[in-house]
Amino acid sequence: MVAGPTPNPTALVPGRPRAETARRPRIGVVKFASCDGCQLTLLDLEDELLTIAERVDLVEFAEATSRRSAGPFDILFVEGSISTPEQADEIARLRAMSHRLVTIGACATAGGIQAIRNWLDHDAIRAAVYPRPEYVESLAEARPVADFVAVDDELRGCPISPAQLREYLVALVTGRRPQLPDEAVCLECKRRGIVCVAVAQGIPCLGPVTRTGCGALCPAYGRGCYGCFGPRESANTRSLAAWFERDEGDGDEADVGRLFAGFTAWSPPFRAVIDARGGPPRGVAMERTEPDA
Amino acid sequence: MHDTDTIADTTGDLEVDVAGLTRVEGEGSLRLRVRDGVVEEARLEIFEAPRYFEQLVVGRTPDEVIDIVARICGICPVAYQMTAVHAFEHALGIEIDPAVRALRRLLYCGEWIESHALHIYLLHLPDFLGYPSALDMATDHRAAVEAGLELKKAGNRIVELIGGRAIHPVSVRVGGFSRSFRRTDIVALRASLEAALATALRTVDLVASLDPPEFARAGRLVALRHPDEYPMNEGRIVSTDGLDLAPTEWRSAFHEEQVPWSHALQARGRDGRPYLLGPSSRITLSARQLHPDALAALTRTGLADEIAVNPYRSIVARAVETVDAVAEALAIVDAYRPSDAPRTAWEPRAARAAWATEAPRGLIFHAYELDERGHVTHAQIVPPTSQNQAAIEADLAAFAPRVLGLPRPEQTLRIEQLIRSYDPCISCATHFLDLRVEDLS
Amino acid sequence: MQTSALTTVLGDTWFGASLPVAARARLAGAGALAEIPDGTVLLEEGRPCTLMGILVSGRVALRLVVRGVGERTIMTLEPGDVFGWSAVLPRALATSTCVAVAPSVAILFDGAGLLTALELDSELAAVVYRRLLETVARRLSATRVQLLDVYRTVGEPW
Amino acid sequence: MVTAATRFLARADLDRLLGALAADGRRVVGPTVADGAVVYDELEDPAQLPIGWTSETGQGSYRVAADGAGRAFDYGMPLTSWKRFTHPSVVPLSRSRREGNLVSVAPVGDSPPKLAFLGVRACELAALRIQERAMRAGPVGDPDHVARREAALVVAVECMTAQSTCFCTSMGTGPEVVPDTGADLILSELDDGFIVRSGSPAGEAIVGLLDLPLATSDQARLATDQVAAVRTAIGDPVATDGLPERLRAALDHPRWADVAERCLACANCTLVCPTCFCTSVVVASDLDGREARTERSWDSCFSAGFGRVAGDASFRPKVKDRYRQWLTHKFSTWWDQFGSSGCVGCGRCIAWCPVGIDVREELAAIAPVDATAGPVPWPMSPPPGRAPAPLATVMPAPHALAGVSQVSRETADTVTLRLDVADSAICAARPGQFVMAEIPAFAVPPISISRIRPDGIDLTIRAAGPATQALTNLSVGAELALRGPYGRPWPVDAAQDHDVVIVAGGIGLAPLRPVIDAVLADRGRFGAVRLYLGARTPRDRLYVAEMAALGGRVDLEVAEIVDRAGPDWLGRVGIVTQLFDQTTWDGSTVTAFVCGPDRMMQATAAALERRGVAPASTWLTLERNMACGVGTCGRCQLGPFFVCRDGPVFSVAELGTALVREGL
Repeated sequence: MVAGPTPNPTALVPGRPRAETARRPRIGVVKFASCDGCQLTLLDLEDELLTIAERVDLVEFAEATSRRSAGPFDILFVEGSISTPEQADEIARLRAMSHRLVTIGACATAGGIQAIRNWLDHDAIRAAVYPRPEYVESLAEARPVADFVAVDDELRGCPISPAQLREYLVALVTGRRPQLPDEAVCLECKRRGIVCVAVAQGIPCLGPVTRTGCGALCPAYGRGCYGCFGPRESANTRSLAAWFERDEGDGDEADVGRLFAGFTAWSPPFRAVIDARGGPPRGVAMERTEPDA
Repeated sequence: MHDTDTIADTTGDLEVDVAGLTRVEGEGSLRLRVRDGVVEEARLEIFEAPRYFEQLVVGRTPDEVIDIVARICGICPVAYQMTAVHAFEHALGIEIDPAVRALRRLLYCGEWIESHALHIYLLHLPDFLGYPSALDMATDHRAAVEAGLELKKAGNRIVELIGGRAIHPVSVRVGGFSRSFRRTDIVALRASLEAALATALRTVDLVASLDPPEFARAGRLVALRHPDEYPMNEGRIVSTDGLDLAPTEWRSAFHEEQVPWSHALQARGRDGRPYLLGPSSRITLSARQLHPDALAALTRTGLADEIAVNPYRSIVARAVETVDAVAEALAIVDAYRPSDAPRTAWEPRAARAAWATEAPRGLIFHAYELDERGHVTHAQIVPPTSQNQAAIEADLAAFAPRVLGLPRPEQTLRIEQLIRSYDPCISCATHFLDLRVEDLS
Repeated sequence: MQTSALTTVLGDTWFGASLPVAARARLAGAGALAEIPDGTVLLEEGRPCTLMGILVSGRVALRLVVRGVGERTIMTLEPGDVFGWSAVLPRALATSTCVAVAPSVAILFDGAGLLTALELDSELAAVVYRRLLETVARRLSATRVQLLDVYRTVGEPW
Repeated sequence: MVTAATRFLARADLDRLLGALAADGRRVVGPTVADGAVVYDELEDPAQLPIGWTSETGQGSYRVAADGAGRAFDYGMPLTSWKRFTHPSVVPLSRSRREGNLVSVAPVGDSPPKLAFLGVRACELAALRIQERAMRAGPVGDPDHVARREAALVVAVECMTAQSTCFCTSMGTGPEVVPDTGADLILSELDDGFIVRSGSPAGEAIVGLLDLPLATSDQARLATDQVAAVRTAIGDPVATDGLPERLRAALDHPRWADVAERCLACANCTLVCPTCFCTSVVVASDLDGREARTERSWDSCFSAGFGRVAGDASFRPKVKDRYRQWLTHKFSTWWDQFGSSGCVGCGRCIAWCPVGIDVREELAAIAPVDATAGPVPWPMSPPPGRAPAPLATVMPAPHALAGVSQVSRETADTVTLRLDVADSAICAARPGQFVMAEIPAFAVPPISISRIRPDGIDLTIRAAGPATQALTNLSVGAELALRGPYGRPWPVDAAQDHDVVIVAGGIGLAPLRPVIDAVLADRGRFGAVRLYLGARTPRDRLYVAEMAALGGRVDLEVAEIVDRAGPDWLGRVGIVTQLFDQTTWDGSTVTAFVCGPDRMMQATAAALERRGVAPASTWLTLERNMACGVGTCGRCQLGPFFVCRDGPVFSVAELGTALVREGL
């Protein structure tokens, strides 16, 4: 790992309430290829936002403030996947500027939905979307930050959970260990007493192989989990996929592959299932013409 | 990543770079090229990395598309979901339950409230009051910022209830919703909405009292218009110069093109003229459909005419629309009766789908082609910002000369403030390019 | 010292205790009791291993030199333990430096002499080699535990 | 036993039964159809019952259907079990504050609602008994569970329908509901109504209110025949004779790896299980860590975090280990802990497994009847020193506040806190016991007591995580909250008239220091006393001055050794066993007390055995991720033991292979 400087060692003494530390930790929030939703989650902590802004020093957060900083940072939150050469250089620079680098959201931790293109012919899709593809500078693959630099912590989800972001910030300022369980969605689903949509309705659900954090959102809303928090530890995707395929009425092979080809498709356990089924669903990359123009 | 702003003066040439726009969604910058006091070129540059969404949805089912297009923008995911779901339902001839229609509109109201409150209080107001951010502004105006956050929260609560979470909600499905909602669920929103209505009304007075730069832009305004309601999910595409189209017919009047000095796809009228979308356009074209409370608030400001021409007044338009969205939401909550059919069954088939709705930032258009399995074979997604870009650049070129004389910081502030007044959502720019690459051919 | 007396001394040590009486006497015959002052270097790493010793009292340290780090004590020997066991291998070199770190007493054997004695007396060799092998095996497993560095601080769940 | 007449309740009068329960001040919880399944929920009127609904359960599948027949209890096992009401998925525990040096911890949790459970099946009755047993096994009971259970009135229903997933017959829990098994009322459903029997005075009172006619002998026979038919339909799918021993002997069966290929480790089986009771404690705090709340929520041996210990390592890294833990606990080690099987045969784990793993098939494959029983890794009986767990009446003592009166730095990362404690129980702690030491907003680690004084205790703490770091950062005058003392102490008295050997490795000396104190306090009771101390380097030695002083005593032998040292160190170098490998003392008269890292204790136990010390006389103390301290959270389970309750002190003989086996 690229060793980051410690601009403010005392800001992060474990076990010492922030009040006792020398000064507020310097926090940065940056984005790469993404939708802004994860950094917006910070602004969505309406009840705590102003207090948080007092406890920590938000030195870089372009979406919220015109004050800028190129570092150094005690904690740098990174949103988005790395998909251009500039971004690859920039993340390396930021890593060197950051004591702790925390990736937030499916794009930064797993490549995000845009990683679906990693299965497609880059030139073909460039040509399909842009009349002048030669001007599009992008890497052949959209990849997670951890493929480029060392990552200290990650907050999962598409988008991240406000509760987990709050927990992470609280743990940061109180100096305790954040409680970010890596267990399956099923535990939260059962704690909430939600009827299993897979067993009771035959709806394919990725809950058993997906990391908790959303509060079993989709089952609670009558849907199967679509895996936006990515694989939990020891995710047995092969067994689950095989079960969907043998399960009567739950669709053909393509549909099982389709199930995993979502917002964390590029994460190895999900990728394995998709690859075993010939890649994500896709059509032929078509000419860039407006349908009825 | 954040070059400090530069100013180079050579032989009467002047280059103004506002590098790294802040308090906008996504990453962009502005470049003005000025010769002898004449703005030769104004470029809104987008660093946003391409994400190829129109390709990502190819091969997907309509319900998958609804989940995927939400990820184009974390600030207005509902706008993308709504445009897609209406396009598919219209194309497949799916009749949805009235209760579902009401909840869809309620959901959209939630996003409008959240997005407008975010822009007014956290992104734009600091410009007028002279702070780098709302967080700094809070040290002197804590009550105001807290009120703004409460307002934003009221919007988010709606999206959370109906969609499961504030960002990238999960319940919108072709034919309806993935679950049903009891009346008690929906009525639970009432208290926060009542508080929000008061806040929204105070917000109108607050932003109307601001003192913006004088500026009168020319050019046409475009928005949806609906005979009996303020335009969100439905309406015809109309303009200040008499356009009147079905929401499926966007392409007959507009198209995306590349202009020689920009590699960004920009939407323009087929006549090549830029046009402006968003709150100011909607207010100007649909004031009569505003909820009475909102219309009264607008009238009280006496700024209706100025809103039509001065982009700096868009913050007032946003505030008025926030009142409208909150009042609408309250009405929907009170009238809500659960349906027995939260989701209409449907069969996939080949079809051509298209629709337009009103995102907080303005009109958004989607078009899809489906094969016989109902899988997408072709998609076109035109977000508001890529339609506004040409107009923004035109306005910047027109406005810039009057700030060239100002001291550097104020110059930057004024220009940035102008850009922010369009609430550009650069993340939404599904196919903007990095403009630092220049085509000299 | 009389071989008989030395036999008794040998019998009181861990190494000698379980040897058959006859073997014990014959082994004692090949050795001599020595007083070793504190600090005496008995063997040097890499030099020919000319003697083997059974520690009777005191303490002997086995040391290695690590370039850039300096001298490290790998282990210390307790009474009853053996040093210089490489001496019973032909043309052997000492694998570590043996230093008395306390005034010590040991039964010392001339390497070559001991080797010959064992080659001529297979009965003696059988019991002595077995004892040596026990020593080596125990040091090997001890080394493994040390390699695990079991005392190092590892993070806790709380 | 309550002998009551068999009465008849007409179907139309069902609302009168609910009325009577309501009149008794109870909210009625019973079956109802929601989201495509029968679930237990609050009922306002009988119409909410699944009248005319049946359910079809299979491996990984559950479907409800309306069959038109007018019966209310024709469905199979619902997803939810009564556990949701007797052992809720989330229970608030405490609220704490830290203001400067001052700390306060107050338990929360309101008195439970008065409920009536309507429709409890025979197997579920058994589950309630088993769970109560676990929650009251001691040394203290779980007050929340006890209160909820006592506030509930149980209306049982005999099964009139068999599901393909049922095996209550094999587990001896049903389908018949017999009196004196915890039911206050017992219903048997017929087409036109219910046979009603009372099982307790409370039940008799309800029946009295209803003033029901006697059931006819035909009705009674019909009911008996129906349930008999269910028994026949289920058959005897699981061979339970000797199952605990057979499982125990099959710890290395290849099938564990096979099932791990299919198992998702999603934990659903444990969460739907009516007897699984494992929990974790979650801490929530405000931004400054001044205010904190703790709550307890369902956890599972299938989640990696549950078995997680030092350095994010897990005791059960492999899914194979986790499935083995669950199955062997349910069907085998549960007997050691609670004197019964942990399974009641309700079949929920089969129906709600997302990939349809069937516990009956796995048992048949892993522990077949004809299996030649291999060596059993643990004794089947409870370990010596622990009587079969009594139903505890003692509730957990409230937190005791302790004040730091002295801080001594032992090493770079270890300090000893001298604590003044008013609590008499803690000051009466015995050597080897531990306390749970809480600073608001931080996780609560178990800390061994390193000295016991009339007015308090010492804790020697190594900063190895945020919570222990926070504890080592405390300064004189600071407060912290303690729970305890917990755990089985060192059997110091068992060493009377024996030679005593104490072997300590690193921080392991801390829990042994009270043993040294106790032995020296009554030196005459013991033979030779030998103290062997190991440490990583000379700088990592604990209590240096104190140990040096002991070294000066004539009635005590002290030897120390370090793992690594430079030439300036003239002391011993090597592993701790070298200190006695070559000594000549007679092990047969020795009682040994050992504490240190696992591998050090394994090596020491082996060396002591070589020296002739009996495994039953060699005592170790284990470190596991103890969370509750009283054996009700399940986190520190090791084979048949809960380390916090049955240990942390064990003899090598008790542990058997558990000392060295991976993945337990």
